Amino acid sequence: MKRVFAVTLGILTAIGGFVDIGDLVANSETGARFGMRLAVVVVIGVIGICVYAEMCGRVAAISGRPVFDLVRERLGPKAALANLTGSYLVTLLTLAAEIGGVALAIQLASSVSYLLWVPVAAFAIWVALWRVKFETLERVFGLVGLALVVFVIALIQLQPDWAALAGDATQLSPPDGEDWGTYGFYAVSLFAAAMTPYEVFFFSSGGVEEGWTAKDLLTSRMNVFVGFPLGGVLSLAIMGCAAVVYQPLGVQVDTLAQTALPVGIALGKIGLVVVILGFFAATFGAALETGLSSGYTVAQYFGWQWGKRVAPRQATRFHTVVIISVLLGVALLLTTIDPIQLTEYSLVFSAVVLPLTYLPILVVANDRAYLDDKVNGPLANTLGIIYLVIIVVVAVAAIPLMILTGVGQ
Amino acid sequence: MTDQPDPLRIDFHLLDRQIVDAAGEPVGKVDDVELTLNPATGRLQVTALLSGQQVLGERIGGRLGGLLAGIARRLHPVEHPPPLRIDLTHVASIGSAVTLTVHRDALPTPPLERWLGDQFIGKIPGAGHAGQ
Amino acid sequence: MRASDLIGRPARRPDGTVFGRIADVLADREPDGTWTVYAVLVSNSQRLRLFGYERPEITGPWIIARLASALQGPLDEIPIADIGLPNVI
Amino acid sequence: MVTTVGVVVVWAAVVVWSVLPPTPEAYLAEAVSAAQDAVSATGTVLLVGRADLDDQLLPPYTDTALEDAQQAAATAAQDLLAAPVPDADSLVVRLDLVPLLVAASDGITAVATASSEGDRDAVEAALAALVPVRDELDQFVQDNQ
Repeated sequence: MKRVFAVTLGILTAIGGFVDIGDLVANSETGARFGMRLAVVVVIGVIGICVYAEMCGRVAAISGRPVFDLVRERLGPKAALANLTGSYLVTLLTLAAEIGGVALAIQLASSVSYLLWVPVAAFAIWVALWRVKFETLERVFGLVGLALVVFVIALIQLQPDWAALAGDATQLSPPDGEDWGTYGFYAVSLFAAAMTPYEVFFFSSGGVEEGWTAKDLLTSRMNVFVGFPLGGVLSLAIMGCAAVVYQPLGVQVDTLAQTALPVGIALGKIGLVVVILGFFAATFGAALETGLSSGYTVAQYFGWQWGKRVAPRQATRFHTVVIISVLLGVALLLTTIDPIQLTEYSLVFSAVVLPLTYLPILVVANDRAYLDDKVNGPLANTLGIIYLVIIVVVAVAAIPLMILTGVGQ
Repeated sequence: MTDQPDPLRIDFHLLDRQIVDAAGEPVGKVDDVELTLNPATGRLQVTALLSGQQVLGERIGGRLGGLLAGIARRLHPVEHPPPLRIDLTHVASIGSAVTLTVHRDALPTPPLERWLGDQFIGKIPGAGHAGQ
Repeated sequence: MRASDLIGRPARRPDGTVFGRIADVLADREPDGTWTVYAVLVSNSQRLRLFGYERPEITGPWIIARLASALQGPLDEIPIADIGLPNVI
Repeated sequence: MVTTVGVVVVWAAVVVWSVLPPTPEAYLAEAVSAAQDAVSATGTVLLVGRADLDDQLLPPYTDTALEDAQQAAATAAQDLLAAPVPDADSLVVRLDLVPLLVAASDGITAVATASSEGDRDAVEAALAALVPVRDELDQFVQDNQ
């Protein structure tokens, strides 16, 4: 059990990247429209986030420096401020979406409109951020979020033609009726979601919150190599379920209820209960991840005291940023904007944010003044460079693809 | 100071590094560094670390820096607040962070942190306890 | 005087002529524990933030090291005595 | 200065673009998109309705899923009704498609109403009536893609 608890930080971090509210629906939508033809992007994303999360976990364990600290240190105040602005907006949009996601999950269980649940959900999230110990948060929401494994069981129960699914996964082109632009757009947004910057902010800051030292390098690596692949598997299972149930009918997916339906069809009422519980835990966990990350980035840029190891009274600026972010998120949702669409728009900022976040990590992970003999080996550097190139390509392609395809419509 | 780089590169080793106190708790960023011309020797000495959003705004300069310094000034309850100045003699080591020999309680609390503590965060139930 | 009065500013000779930009300021520790500035690093490039690749502690990844040094150009270490200091005390 | 001019130019271009009269191609694309949304809504309702008849779902979930679909179908019909018609060919498209969209919306509402009243026979009948509507909409999408 202790082993399981040790990797909950990685699991919770991965939930925010792979199965938060935007991704729950986007994975399902991708499966419904493209079958498994974009599965490879999820795999590429899992490897990419593993490479960089491993680096920043190592830096956090050995030098005690979380990611945004390094961003400011290595890029200087101006470029880091540009990154801070973009990262904060991505994080804020996602936080708003997750608050809406928690409310949508409750709607599925109560049939009362999600808008009425938004203030309740936001308050509950804030109380957790204010009062509950970091380890408790990651354990509860990391583990309950694993209820989403029900998608894997549902996929097996649906008895798909596995050979056809696998064959589909090797086709790197859009199916009939879809064009390359939309295919590209979904590829870019799946990749950007997998590598979304608040994952590394949260993961490295979480390592510092847990008091990692050089002795915890193994813990850090276990978190990375268990958490993110698990997130990727959930993501693929959701995609697979939608591909089996929806693609033959030509149905496109854009609601959370549609994402859950294959589980209901395969496993009945109990499955449905489990999947709604999983939605709740995953969106709540992602809300905690983004809520804390909004405070982490701002506080680390300015060098303020941050985190949940100390009483709020000791980190008043950090907690103020968190509270303001939650309130802004609620305000955004009460305009009745669709929470599920929100995270797609955060793609706009990835052009600035992705390169300016991952480049400093790669540079510092090579510096002996920080890591002594634990600097990157040839494998980490080769993968690091390959992914940096992919990140730059994705960052450059994101905005034109968004405009060209009308956000994938 | 025991642990120190040689030579000390002010931009690389000091500017934008995290300052932590003797217990490792964050104090601020090195937003600028004070240099003093020693009148006796005529040589330039590194004398103190400066920290605070206003110092940072002045360093960034231009419209952006002005904006940052302006916001910092407006958020301060006192007019013309002095920057947090940490004499280099209080620095224990310069590594991935700049570590001080003193505890953060011995340094003046940043005015915004204190004001938020008194007027906002401190008034919410449970502000005095870490999570459970 | 603040470090930002030197770093990122034009490097001048004592007579005032500009010959580059100051990229970093180097200091040495005296026996009495104080730090004395002895030199500045001067670059011809406009890109001012060094990634740290001018130090021996970091060499990789090779391609970023090459890019960084190509962008920043050659760095000259100029004794502080040969630099005209700005007029701010 | 250059940035400001650039922003103004881009903004002006977007405004001009958005008020240009629609082309027949753009109208057809909008029609296909509305039809696709209605296919998705009817398809989802058929799945939800059958699973509900098999007693596999929970009432609050079924309500929410059907409500989402009602909303989506109604929006698709409204969007096409509101779109200006550029030429006679587009009018033919509109006259073909609008009745189907309305039928989809009505059919979904019938399923939702029957389901909320717990009337299994009415649900079954409403689902059966929805199938040909879905098929026709799907045919429209296939023909015009």
